[in-house]
Amino acid sequence: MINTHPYIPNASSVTKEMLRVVGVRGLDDLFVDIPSFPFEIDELLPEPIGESGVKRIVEETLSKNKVYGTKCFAGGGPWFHFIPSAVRHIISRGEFLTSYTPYQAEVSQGILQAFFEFQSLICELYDMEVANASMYDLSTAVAESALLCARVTGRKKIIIPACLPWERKSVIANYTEPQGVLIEEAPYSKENGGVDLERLKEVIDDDVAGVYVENPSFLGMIDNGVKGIVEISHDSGALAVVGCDPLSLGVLKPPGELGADVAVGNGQPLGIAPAMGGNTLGIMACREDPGIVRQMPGRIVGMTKTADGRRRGYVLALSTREQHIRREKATSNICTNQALLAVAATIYLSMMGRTGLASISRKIIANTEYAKDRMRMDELIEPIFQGINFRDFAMTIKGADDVDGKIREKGMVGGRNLSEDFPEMKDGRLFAVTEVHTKKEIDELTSSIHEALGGA
Amino acid sequence: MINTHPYIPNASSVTKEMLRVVGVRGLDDLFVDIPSFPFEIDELLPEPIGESGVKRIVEETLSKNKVYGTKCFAGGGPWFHFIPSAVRHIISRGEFLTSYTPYQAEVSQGILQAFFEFQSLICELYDMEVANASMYDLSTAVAESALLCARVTGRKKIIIPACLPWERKSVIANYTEPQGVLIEEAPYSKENGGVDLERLKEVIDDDVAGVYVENPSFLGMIDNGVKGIVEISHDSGALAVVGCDPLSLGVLKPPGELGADVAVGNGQPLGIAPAMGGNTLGIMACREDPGIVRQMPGRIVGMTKTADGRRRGYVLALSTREQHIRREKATSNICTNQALLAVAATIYLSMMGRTGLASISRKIIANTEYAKDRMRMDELIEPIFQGINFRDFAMTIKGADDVDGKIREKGMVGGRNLSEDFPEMKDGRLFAVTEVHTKKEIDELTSSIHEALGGA
Amino acid sequence: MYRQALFEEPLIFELGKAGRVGILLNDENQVPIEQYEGAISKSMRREKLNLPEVSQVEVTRHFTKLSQMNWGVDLGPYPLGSCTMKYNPRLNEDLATREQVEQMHPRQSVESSQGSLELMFRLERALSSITGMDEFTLQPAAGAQGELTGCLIIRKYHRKRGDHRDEIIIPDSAHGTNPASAAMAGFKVVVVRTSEDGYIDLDMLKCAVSNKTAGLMMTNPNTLGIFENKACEIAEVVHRAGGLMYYDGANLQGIVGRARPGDLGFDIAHINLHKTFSTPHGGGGPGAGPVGVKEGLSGFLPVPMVEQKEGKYEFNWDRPDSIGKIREDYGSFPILVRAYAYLLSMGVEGLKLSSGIAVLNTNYFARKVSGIRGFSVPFGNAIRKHEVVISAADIMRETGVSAYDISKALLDKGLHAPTIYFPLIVKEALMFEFTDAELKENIDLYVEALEDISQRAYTDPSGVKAQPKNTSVGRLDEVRASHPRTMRLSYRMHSH
Amino acid sequence: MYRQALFEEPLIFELGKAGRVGILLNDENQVPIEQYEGAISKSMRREKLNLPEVSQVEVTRHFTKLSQMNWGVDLGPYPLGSCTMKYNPRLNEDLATREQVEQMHPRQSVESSQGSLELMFRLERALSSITGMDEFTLQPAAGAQGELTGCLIIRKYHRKRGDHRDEIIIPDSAHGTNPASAAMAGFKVVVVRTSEDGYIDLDMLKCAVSNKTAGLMMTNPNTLGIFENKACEIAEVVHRAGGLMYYDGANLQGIVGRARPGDLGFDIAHINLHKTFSTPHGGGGPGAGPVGVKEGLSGFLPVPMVEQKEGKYEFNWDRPDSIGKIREDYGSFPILVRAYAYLLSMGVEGLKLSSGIAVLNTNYFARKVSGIRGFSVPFGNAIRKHEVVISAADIMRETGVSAYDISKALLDKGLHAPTIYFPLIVKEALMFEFTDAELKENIDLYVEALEDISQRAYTDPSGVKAQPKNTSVGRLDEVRASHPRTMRLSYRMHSH
Ligand SMILES: Cc1ncc(COP(=O)(O)O)c(C=O)c1O
Ligand SMILES: Cc1ncc(COP(=O)(O)O)c(C=O)c1O
Repeated sequence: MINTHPYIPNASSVTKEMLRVVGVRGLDDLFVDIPSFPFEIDELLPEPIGESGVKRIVEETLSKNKVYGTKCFAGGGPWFHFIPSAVRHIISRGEFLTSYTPYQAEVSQGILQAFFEFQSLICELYDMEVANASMYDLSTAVAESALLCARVTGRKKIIIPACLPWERKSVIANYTEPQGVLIEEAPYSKENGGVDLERLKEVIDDDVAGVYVENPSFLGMIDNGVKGIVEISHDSGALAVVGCDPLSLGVLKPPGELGADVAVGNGQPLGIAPAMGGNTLGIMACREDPGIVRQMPGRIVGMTKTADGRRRGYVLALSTREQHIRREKATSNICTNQALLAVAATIYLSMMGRTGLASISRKIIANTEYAKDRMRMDELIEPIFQGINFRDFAMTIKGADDVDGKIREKGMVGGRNLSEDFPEMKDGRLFAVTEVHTKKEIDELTSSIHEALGGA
Repeated sequence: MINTHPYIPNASSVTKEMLRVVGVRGLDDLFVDIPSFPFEIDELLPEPIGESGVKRIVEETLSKNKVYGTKCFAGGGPWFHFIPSAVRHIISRGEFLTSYTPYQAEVSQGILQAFFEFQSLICELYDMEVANASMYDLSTAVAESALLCARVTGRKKIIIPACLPWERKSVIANYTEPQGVLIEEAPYSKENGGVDLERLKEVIDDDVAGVYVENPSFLGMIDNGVKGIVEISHDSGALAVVGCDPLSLGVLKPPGELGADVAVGNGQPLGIAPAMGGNTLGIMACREDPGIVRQMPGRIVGMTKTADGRRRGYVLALSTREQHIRREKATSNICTNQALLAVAATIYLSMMGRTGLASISRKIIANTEYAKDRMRMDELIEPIFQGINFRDFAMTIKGADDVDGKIREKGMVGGRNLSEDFPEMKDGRLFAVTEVHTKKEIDELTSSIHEALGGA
Repeated sequence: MYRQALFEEPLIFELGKAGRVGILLNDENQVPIEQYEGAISKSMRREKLNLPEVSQVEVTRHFTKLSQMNWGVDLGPYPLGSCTMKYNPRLNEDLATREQVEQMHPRQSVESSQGSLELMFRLERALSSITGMDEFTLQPAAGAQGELTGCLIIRKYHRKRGDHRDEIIIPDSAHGTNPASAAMAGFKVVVVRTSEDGYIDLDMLKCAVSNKTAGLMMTNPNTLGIFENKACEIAEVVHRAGGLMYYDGANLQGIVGRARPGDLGFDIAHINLHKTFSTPHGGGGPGAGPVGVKEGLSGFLPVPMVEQKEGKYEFNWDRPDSIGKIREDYGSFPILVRAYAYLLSMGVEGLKLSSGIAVLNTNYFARKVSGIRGFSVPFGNAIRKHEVVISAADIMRETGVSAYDISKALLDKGLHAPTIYFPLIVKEALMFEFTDAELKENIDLYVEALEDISQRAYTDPSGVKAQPKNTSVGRLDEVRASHPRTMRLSYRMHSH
Repeated sequence: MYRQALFEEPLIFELGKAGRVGILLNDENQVPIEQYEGAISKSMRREKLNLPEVSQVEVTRHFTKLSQMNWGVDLGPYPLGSCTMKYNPRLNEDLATREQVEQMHPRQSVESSQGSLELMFRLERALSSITGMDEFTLQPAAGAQGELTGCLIIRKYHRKRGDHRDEIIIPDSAHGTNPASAAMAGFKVVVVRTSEDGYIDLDMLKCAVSNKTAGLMMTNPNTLGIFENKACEIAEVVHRAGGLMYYDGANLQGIVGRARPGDLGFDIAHINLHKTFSTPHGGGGPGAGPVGVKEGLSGFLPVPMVEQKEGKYEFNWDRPDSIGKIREDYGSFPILVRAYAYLLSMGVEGLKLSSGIAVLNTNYFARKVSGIRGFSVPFGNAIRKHEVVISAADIMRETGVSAYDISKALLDKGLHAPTIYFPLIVKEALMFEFTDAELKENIDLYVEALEDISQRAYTDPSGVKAQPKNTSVGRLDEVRASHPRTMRLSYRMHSH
């Protein structure tokens, strides 16, 4: 039995005195009310391992990973975007890292202001008035938006683009199905991959609470039809939920300008590392419509004043929407969210600023279009859709499975296999290039694909 | 010509207004008093490179390094000791990292207290009363101690062990020679590598200002004779300067107890990474003898009170010793020192604490003795000296050059070549093992050496 | 004396000047951007973007200053009950931010991700073993999402049996996420009362169960910090009625290493890795809420699951009964790395020590605080586990000083307040949880502080109500922030 | 409003309890320690070790709290003249702490250290090119050690020629390290005066040089911030007398990218990488003070030097005239990495912009401040470069408020004070250097603050003298700390 540990200060000479105050003889006496079921925990050593040993063990395990980093060109997210060093340094500061949800506003102004700035930056980016201080990820943001639409309109059907990955559809269904909210898919145009407006008009009816559309789409297509989709939705009394990549918004029209009622996004590109898909940040914002705002899920920080009216301050606002007050009638069950990553995004957006963000958007589009052009190979490699891409682009590659392997031999990871999500896209691969890729790196990718196909 | 940069905020819309206040038209007008010699800087690009590009370029260069880390067993320092993760996190905090020498004490209590704690921890460890807040490295600490001895005694000769690496001797000479202080070497015993007491007695005379001895010695030998050396020194009116590895002091008698007047050390083992030998920390401490204290070089922090006497505080003390006041009569020219690494050592020692430091010392001795025993091979591999070693140990290995290469093929770095410093130690190699090495890793080292020599 | 740092720091939008940049994107060997400038049609081009224009210097300073105006465990006690604010070891941060973690892509081959898979596999096994469950999914993003996952499993379990049960029973002391999650999974919530001695009212429970009962959600120790010693009986009642038992692991700290939900009759359990397993809260997240189930329910877990075959690890997607996905990809991987490192650092003995000292800290505090005028420890004398709920109802009645006021007065002493007004069943509740990471010295400071506040409440209540003074701002107008007329939820709403 | 954080934080020795540990050393697969317990003879064994016994939680909190009671560039302006407190880019921190930097051992083979060598080689070339020198050593630990290195080179140069010159000429405005370094290298120091217009008194210099003159050390811009426009003439005087010209690069910021010491007649120069090249000061170090020389002096540089041969980098130890070593190993490698990254981030244009804006900031400030009652800008109207020295002699005379008092009053506004009482030739000196990293907004705050302080000095001098109030402690008794009777230089001295 051990009696000291670096993380447990009172396991020391003070234990005895404290036991005396409590009036028991040993720690075990504090657990006499627990029924005893003997058990063993085989997967752990009985004794603690010291810091140096734990480091070695975990590093040994992790060393079985191969790090491709920016040599991984798989599309569909997460992505390898540039992360300013200052982001990590700031979010590692103990005052942010080791803080809890700021229930005591007076000693938590720092992170409250950071959240307020996050909300504000998201609002500017998406052209909305209200944003929450994070959802788990894009999928749950879409799912919660669907529920919001249903609550606001009292209707029970949501239209989503057919062109979403299976995971996202599955998450949405897990949130909507228990509420009796039905999901219908809007077919995509075989030509440009966007939602087919005509067919949308056919599908939509009085039961539709909301229409969800992404721009750029999951397959990276910039969709000129979003405004039309929003109009069709509004015409039939549904809300429009628009999903946008935040980095695309340095150049593309924001959801607000397109008429969206709710905007969602995947915040990972904003200064957050891919980490096996484990660092997610769901963005959710809406118009300043009291009916919608009241139905928002998640934490929202508001600006206020000190009781004496003299100074500005920040507090958690509108908590009557939330589970800790409203319980089963809450707008959502979300409690712990992705706060620190929202702070990372805040630092990222502050540092990028107006010109930085616009440059990054432009750079990504240039790199993507360049990569797509370079990758083409008559009869062997073709874009699946016609149009302009942002970061992600879908290609049909003859004998794609073989090509995947050959690229891997060159130390790269090729495109995401689309045939799993979209059987009609046999040999389809979704690639992504970002602003971190040099021309040379893009050329290396494309030439190794060409080589694999026996080309130049 | 660029007109903006992330590190230069006023290169922006405010430049113009400021130029107007100054009354010039452009930045170049501020330099009209400089004679113009046209030049080019070919080694830099004209334009700045963005963060992402700099990262890639530097990482590409650094990737040409092979990281052996703890698979490097070269002795003589620096060493791969365990570094608690918290050390880096704390010294990376902007308030420490980006601060200057604490001239304004009232806003700098944090680092002043940390320096005071550094001094205090060093004093406890070395059994001294006064320590400064760091020297550049061990060599300069020894050199400055030699000068101190000369100033205190008014004498002009310093005895150092013959058994020091050439670099250290060279540094000492560079500091002492201009002052007319002569260095003499005390021969070492061929048996145990320690300073030969009898021969020391022969060398020492009335001109000797100080005697320097190391324990453990440069070759890792624990020297039972230190107390005797100190006595011999004192008997002839010289000061005794004792150099000790700080980690050995968890178990070994400290300089103070051995009678030293001045203690020095290499602080790198205290939570500081080897970094190509570029992260050095010189330790220097002394007895509470006003004559000696007044001759100490470097910054020293003192505890004081607020002017109103109510609270404790810390300030730079005894600055009349220093160059900024005393100029050419100063005790040293040192200004910028190794402050942040002293803070690292402070955190390290705090975290290790009484029991941790003792355990680490014991562990290192056990690992060293084990490694030495395992490495022996009749007629082929023998320790150069008899005795107990701390971390470093010198072995004669038949055909050492070949063995070095073979070890390297196994992904390890073998011992430091001693024949360069000590021609008499042909085929001599100085190894080091620390507390981070597992039995298995030590066994791997020894068996690959044995293998190289055709043994089991 | 304590004083929090104060900088009157403007919003990032109020900093900066035209033309300043925080980052340069210049690089060598670039695709020429100009060539693609026309690619986006005018109708899709954005015209204005109102982001700040700030230099990197300003950004770094801004957030450094903000951070100093924020409390964290790194500064002192953070005894929020039900939140288990432990020490967050920096080793775990270093490991979780290694390249082999951060630079991994979920679409790499499993061959090239064996390290990640092995770590997830080992963590999954360890969690199963610690909780007495048979299999865990690591996917849920937090405790609440774990609850939803669990409820969806309960739903699917019954559906699959053709049994359309639609009620979940939840004690009145439960955390708000429990009813909220149950409702999101389509269930009606049936509340059972806590009896006067602090346990679930077993009689009421017996009345509440029926053939509509899909399951019961509870945490044990409950939110009063009391171990429900009739846990097995409760499980029997629910099971007999055909329901499943869901364990909210938010309070696992109280028993970890000493009792296992799986042995106590629970079928499903989530664990908040950001509580008992010491991963940082980061101001509210990210966390992770793995969900474990007993064997019969394994098939319902989200896909994919990590499995081991002949020394290799792989993802198994082929689980036909699975509820599918609850989140894209595999879970909060960097959080999982931290939790795994923590478990190695503790070992079984360490976990036991952790719950032991956490419980000792609570009872030491409870003992000391119960003698202070105006404070009481409601719901009987049972030994508390990791947390204890104090009532300030007497002080409130006698002096007008509320739990809210007391929390603010604590802040002034450099002591973060406990959770207040939760659980709802305690009036003027102050819910303290010191965790295993807190020092006796600091617990004593709380006792002294509460003594002092109590005394001042009885002598100078308005003085207490005027606190805090030493925090970076004084008491804030919380109503203003949510009132439709004064509500400012973004800079845009503020500046319009 | 500004208020620095305040925690009444005891010394680490006053924290902790018996039995607490900050680190565990337990590990798998260890050599059995017990077996070697007897190895050390009793006479060499230490008996007691009075180190703290603190948990990791306490250590982390202790130093986090201390850090909040410390000023840094990350919090705001740090206009210490002669210290060039720039922004410290975090990218450079990340690069300097990579494994390929920290985990390198100097005794690895050069083949396995090509990355380090290449980086040193490139940095060496860049520094040579920026300063107009021919070759640089990267070895010196700081500026002062660079000076010593330079002086040793001067010494050896003359010795080698059989010329035992023993005087170094230094202006009275010089930094203390210059005379101290010269003295350490065995030279007598001959001081030349600064004339009223702020330049070296050329006539006096001409009288001072002789056949004993080993060299002259100066910084340019000088410590008044004025560019010595007769630099070339000075060099000629010294050279003609047979002396060498040493450039103290501490003020390179004032001309970087626009003029090169090598072109101005200097033979030897050091650069403080922790000033002009933005590496952090870390509370006083570590820094780096590379020394460059003109071709004829290359042979004297410390060994080893990095050289390139057929695309490979190697160390050259074979330089028979070398002064040997000034420090073990090759220099502050992690600092070198930072400086190199900084240079890439700037490019030539960036360096030029940096000196341009730094000088603009100074002159903007000088212009504004010169109108404030009681402050003057002594030594003529020459355009200042990177720094300016203000005199508060008038205020002192008229109100008794000193430069010291003014510095403390600035602290109260959240503005770090400038360097005070240096250079020695200015009475009540306040030496401001804003660097290229400071914002106009903050410079304006200084102007306002000095206006306010001036006004208060003339109306309420004792009020000013009672400052600061908003810092974590009030004014400290500096005399007490150095007085033999009250001096406490360690916990041991304090507690005895
Ligand atoms: C008892 C209890 N259950 C559930 C939760 C929700 O967990 P999470 O915040 O991880 O979603 C909490 C969180 O505070 C809790 O205390
Ligand atoms: C003008 C001048 N010279 C020399 C130095 C000494 O440099 P270092 O502190 O790097 O030793 C300084 C440092 O402040 C300085 O300002």
